[in-house]
Amino acid sequence: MKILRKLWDWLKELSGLSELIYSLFAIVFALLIGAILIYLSGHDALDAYYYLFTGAFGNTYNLAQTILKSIPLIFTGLAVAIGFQAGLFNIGIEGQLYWGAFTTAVVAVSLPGLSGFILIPIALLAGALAGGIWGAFPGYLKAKTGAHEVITTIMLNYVGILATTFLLKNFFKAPGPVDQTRTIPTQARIPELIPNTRLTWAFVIGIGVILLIRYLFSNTSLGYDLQAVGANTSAAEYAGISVPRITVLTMTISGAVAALAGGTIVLGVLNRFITNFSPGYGFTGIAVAVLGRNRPEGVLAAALLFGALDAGKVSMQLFTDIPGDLITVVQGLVILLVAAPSFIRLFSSLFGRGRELIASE
Amino acid sequence: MNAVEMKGITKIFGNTVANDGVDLSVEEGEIHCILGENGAGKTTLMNVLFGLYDRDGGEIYLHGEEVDVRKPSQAIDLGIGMIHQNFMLVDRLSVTENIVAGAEPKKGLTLDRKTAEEKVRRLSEQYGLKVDPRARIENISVGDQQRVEILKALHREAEILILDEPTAVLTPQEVEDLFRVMRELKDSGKTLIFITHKLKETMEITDRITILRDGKKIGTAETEETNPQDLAQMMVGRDVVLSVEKSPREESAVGFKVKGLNVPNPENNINLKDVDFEVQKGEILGVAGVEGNGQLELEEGLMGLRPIESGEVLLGDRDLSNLPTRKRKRLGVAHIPSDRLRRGLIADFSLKRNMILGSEWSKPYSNRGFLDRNNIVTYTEEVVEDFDIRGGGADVSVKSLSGGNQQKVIIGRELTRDPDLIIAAQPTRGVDVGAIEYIHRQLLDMRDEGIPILLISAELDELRTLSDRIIVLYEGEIVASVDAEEVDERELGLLMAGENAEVR
Amino acid sequence: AESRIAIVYATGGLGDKSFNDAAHRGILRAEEELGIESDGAEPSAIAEYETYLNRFASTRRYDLIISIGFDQADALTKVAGQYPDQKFAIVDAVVDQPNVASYVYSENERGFLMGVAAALMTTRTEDPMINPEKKVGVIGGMKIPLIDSNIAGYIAGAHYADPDVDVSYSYVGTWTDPAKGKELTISMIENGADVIWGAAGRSGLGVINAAKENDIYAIGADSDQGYLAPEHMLTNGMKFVDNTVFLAIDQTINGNFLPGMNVLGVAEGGLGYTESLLPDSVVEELEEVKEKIVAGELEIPEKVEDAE
Amino acid sequence: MNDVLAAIFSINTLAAMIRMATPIALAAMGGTFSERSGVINIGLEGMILTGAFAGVAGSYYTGSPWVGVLFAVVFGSLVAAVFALFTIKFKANHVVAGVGLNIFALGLTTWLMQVLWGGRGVSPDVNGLSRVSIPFLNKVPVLDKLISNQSPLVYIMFVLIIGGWFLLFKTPLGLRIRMTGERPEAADTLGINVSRIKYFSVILSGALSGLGGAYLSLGYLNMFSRNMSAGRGYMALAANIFGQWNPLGGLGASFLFSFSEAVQLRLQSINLNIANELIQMIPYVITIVVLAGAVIKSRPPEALGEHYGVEK
Ligand SMILES: Nc1ncnc2c1ncn2[C@@H]1O[C@H](COP(=O)(O)OP(=O)(O)OP(=O)(O)O)[C@@H](O)[C@H]1O
Ligand SMILES: Nc1ncnc2c1ncn2[C@@H]1O[C@H](COP(=O)(O)OP(=O)(O)OP(=O)(O)O)[C@@H](O)[C@H]1O
Ligand SMILES: [Mg+2]
Ligand SMILES: [Mg+2]
Repeated sequence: MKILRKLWDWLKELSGLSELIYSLFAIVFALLIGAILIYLSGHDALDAYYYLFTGAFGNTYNLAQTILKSIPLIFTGLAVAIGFQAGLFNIGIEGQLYWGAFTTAVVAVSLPGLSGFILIPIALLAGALAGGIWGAFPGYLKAKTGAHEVITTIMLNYVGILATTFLLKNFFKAPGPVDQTRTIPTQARIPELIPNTRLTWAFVIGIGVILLIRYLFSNTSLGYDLQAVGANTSAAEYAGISVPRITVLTMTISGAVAALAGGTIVLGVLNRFITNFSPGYGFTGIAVAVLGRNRPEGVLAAALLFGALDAGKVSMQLFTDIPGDLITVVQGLVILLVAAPSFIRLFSSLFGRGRELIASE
Repeated sequence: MNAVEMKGITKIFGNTVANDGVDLSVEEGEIHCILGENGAGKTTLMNVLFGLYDRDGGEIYLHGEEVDVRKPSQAIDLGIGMIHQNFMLVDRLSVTENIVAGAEPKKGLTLDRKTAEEKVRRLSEQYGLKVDPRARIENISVGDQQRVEILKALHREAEILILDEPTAVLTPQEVEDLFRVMRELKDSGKTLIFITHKLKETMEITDRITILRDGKKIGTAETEETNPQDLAQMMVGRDVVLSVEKSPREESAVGFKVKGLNVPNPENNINLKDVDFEVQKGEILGVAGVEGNGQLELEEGLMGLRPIESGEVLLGDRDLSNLPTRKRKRLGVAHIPSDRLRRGLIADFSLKRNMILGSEWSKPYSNRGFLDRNNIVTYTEEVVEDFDIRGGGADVSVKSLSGGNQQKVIIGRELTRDPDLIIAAQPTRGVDVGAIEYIHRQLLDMRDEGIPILLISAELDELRTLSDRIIVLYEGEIVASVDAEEVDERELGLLMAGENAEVR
Repeated sequence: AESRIAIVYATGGLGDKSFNDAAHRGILRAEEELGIESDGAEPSAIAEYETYLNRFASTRRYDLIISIGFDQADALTKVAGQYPDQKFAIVDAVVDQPNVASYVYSENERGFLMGVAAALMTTRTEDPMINPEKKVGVIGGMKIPLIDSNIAGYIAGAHYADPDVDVSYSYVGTWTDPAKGKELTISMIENGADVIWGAAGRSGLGVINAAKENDIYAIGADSDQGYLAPEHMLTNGMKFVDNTVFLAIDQTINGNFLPGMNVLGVAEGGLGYTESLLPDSVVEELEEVKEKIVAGELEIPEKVEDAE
Repeated sequence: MNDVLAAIFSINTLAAMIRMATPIALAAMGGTFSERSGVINIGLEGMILTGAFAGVAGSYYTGSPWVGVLFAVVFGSLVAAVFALFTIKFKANHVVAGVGLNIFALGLTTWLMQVLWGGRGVSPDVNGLSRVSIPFLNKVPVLDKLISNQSPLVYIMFVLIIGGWFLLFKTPLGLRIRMTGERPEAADTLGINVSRIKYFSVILSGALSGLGGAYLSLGYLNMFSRNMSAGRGYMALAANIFGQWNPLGGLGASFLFSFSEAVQLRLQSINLNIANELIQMIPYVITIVVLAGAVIKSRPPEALGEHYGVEK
């Protein structure tokens, strides 16, 4: 018994497994509450979850949909997490994402002669640059005037969305009744990763960026400075780190990563820029970031979870008449519960194992 | 009758047994000292008594009756007051607000500010604890803050007062003041528990002493029947040298020179004015002064952490005064900051990451912006070994280290930078005897290697043992420059008080 | 066997009391009258359209899959290409695929009718809800071409009926904020407008609310919104999406599937108005205008710039 | 040009400012209390939404809009209590819990709308609060237009803001709240019940936001519409920060924002030759410019976002 416990502790330590277990508990618990709600509204919860689950993981296509839906959240979640690591709360992801999408689309339609190998990276980088600049702006304001980034980024969301719409309408609109750019050339489309699933290599780009940021945090001097500013500004100053510079730089990186969410949607899914395409990826990104404990690998996991719920919701909506809003409720609950490990510990203590879990905090 | 009787108190944090079956009896009306090294468990024991921590075992009796204190509010109701090691004050609130919160006088629905201020004034007169009831905490000196802490307890009519290392941040005059107040409190019938690891103070003020080591009680002694050497031995568990020897030195070239330095600090209304001094190679120049007379401005001005108005800061013949902090570090200035948790360490970072704070862009820890793990770990392990940093290896978070070990991390880091100048501000604040001895030795070794050292300290003993010369800051100006050998503590104290400028 | 129909609504979702709800009514009517069965989906993002269309198409169970809303065009183009044997219909946009029947409206015609009605009303000062100023207004949800076509028609219609009438127009900036729609309406009322058309999705509910509160006339959009303000809803700019949906279903299951562009205007019965509170004389004039539109005698602008 | 000036300097614009500022100012004060006690409150949006919904449901089932208002306050407080439970007792990260709450509230209100009224867009019309005109003020030329003849909740808002300011800065409870947010351990060692103070403040923030929601759904319109808070919770958060965690400051910031919004709406219908999108940007740009120009040093409560009382 004791050996088992030792082994267990060791495993947990080794892999951060305990957090994973808490998170799984949270998800199960949220689903349970959701089931009660479904039951109360006069539907069959088992049926609902059957479709929810198969819709997310049932076959290759569905699994691909799960991943597909997680891609923008990987970028937006990561963008928020980067800000948090430096102690900055970037709520301006949405605006940065619009700039990314817009610029990527404009570049892609403006350079139709280039081959995909060159055009895709150029278009994405241009988008990242635009988003980076849009992110740097509130960073600069904060560094220069002390203007709180929460306020400025909220405002800049609206400004960014309106500004891209303005530019689109006045300079880049495709003929026709819809406010959108022309369709990007075929070679600018990010190729599919699994044929006929719409899942593209954008996911691989996402993983790449995750790894890159992970590396930035743990293995570079810049990442060190960024985290130092986030953890203790006074000590960072003491160390000679230029806090204003890191503030601007962090917001730039964060904005650039956010912009990739827009860029990959344009090149991978929509194949053009269209007004109002984002259902709030930026705001969900906040949830994804903090759910993932602001760590790159955590962001990936959280984004996949959200992707799965979204993909599952599609099936559930198609094949039952349970409203998708209930899944939104479940999503909210998952976030609340995962955010509160001690709740799960309290709950699991009812099942006996808990004491030990509590003690291991 | 014992005012406080604690029996077999045990408190465990994770894997640390902070208190291991500790007994403590404090007689009514005495000043009882709890003595112990950093991490011995003194604060923990008192936090248990005050209801901040739930004990894992043991009983508590007050005036012979068993009590079950689980919350500070219960302790307060039982007449216990505690002055915490880290002041429990809110910077942005006024002195009065800090004192009356939780037991506010009311007028109708409102807080009766006038009565409250009046009460604070009365209390402060009664016990000779001078403070301005309307001042904001962030604008008053540490000594004043200390007095506010005591007034907080008195306002709640505490009969048993716990003072957790109250002298660590005080100047000699302030310590004298505090001791006077403590005696007055004792005379008015209150019981005092006084925590320290300064032996001299213990001998001076207390009636009895309980010694803790590694969470265990080593013994209790009558103050009159013991001596510092024995106490040190009980605390540390081995013989300690209480004061280090300093080798004589010869005149040498000037290594560091400050000319006409002016550093304004509008927030606190302190201005460092026209400061001139030189430090020779292999010399320790002490800076004495009552806290808040420009020491912080000097320290931060020299490091580029605070904008200066005018002046030159010459390291060799290079003027640092317009360089960013990072550049000054690069040029060989090591800096032990006065506020270690706020400035010197990143509590959430691991030990090894803290070791490269400030040199994260420099070889060999960084290669064109990419960190070199191996070099960092090797370096960390060396420093841990050389400076005897206890509490875990390269990967522990420094948050979990005791104060003394945290200070060693900073000192280890800064002294191994191969510095051309050391600015050491309060290097032994809140550090125990064993560690003080060690840090002093290190600083003297650096001096003997020919490095100029600026030592800013509030500890007169420290200044006198380590410094070759001492300058005294008073209201932002240097009012005296004296030979450390030739000045005694009384004279220094007077200079610091700005009273007797002709002593020089 | 029974026919099965799938429908993918526009992102606003059901419950908008106008566009999507009208489509839903068409489905209900088809269920009742044609005995079909249906499944529906309410995407929350443009990127989801393709997912849903694809899901529906891949089951190969549906006789017809209907896309509601102009912004589904691209998703449908793609999916229709992938499933050449599946029949699709789209309302409010044109998809150039052999297996897609596209239904679009001449929105400016509807706007024109509403403009005429508004201009005729604002001079009827004997009506207690009408002020002496000759001002009317229109509020769009967002500045998109479809809405602008309505607004252009509205302006032209108003000026056609009475060149002196002042028309103000503005946009809420979102389809889903009735409070802001209301505030925008109030600002127009303060400026003297007494007939205001809200073509703004759920934000338009704020227009109706403001009209009620300030005792002026509101004009509804897409569906008959009269029940929301029986005493203030002058008329409704009807877009018979329900009929269109029903028509598409009916055509398909009766073997008359009509791929290509089907333009529905006033003449085709795709657009119209409700008599609601309109005085008889106004209705008469509207009927005349309607005839002219049907006869193609009127040149109605599609762009706001051209209407002013 | 005259039109433009008229749009900016008119009583109507100011009256519109007051109307639009009301829900934001209420929620901003909610944010102030919560954050003064140390709990970051991103959940204002969800609390407003819940309040708006509960208000309509209350009015729908009882026919009385005032019962609706009561419902809004009660349910706003209830979700805030859940939020408090998670952030204070279960030590959830405040930001995540807030985001979770917003998503939860959006899903729940939409779902309940379907359950109760069968549609997921808007509720049926219910009885809203009628405007009241104030006996004296309605005779004074300017004030009658400006502040008389507003929804009763507007007056209540003014009273509450002043009351909130008084509570926070003049009463013992206010002192305890501020102390808790600055340094909970200091409050604790003074025998102040830190979690009780936090629960109180967070629940109060829910009540106030709920009232703000009721203003939207009952005081302003008379129905509930999906996601009708439409970002006002985030604006309130910004107003709270802008206003230096002070109810009066929050009101001022809400005024600034709503004023520029009112101007924006008016400029649109003047048909200036300026792209609509650019006009719509005005409120946001003005806010940024004022914020950057004002050189306000935002200094949040010292212990904002931290948990207290982990180890005992
Ligand atoms: N304090 C700092 N804060 C943030 N980034 C820094 C800092 N110091 C250096 N960097 C980054 O590292 C890069 C290299 O700078 P570094 O100072 O190491 O160069 P250097 O050649 O040593 O310069 P110098 O000799 O002028 O000090 C810079 O471009 C910058 O991005
Ligand atoms: N809250 C806590 N969580 C975990 N460990 C703790 C906590 N408080 C104290 N400890 C550990 O318990 C031991 C005793 O600490 P304590 O603060 O009581 O020592 P101390 O004698 O007051 O030391 P110092 O002189 O440095 O103040 C130390 O090892 C410390 O790291
Ligand atoms: Mg100590
Ligand atoms: Mg201690």
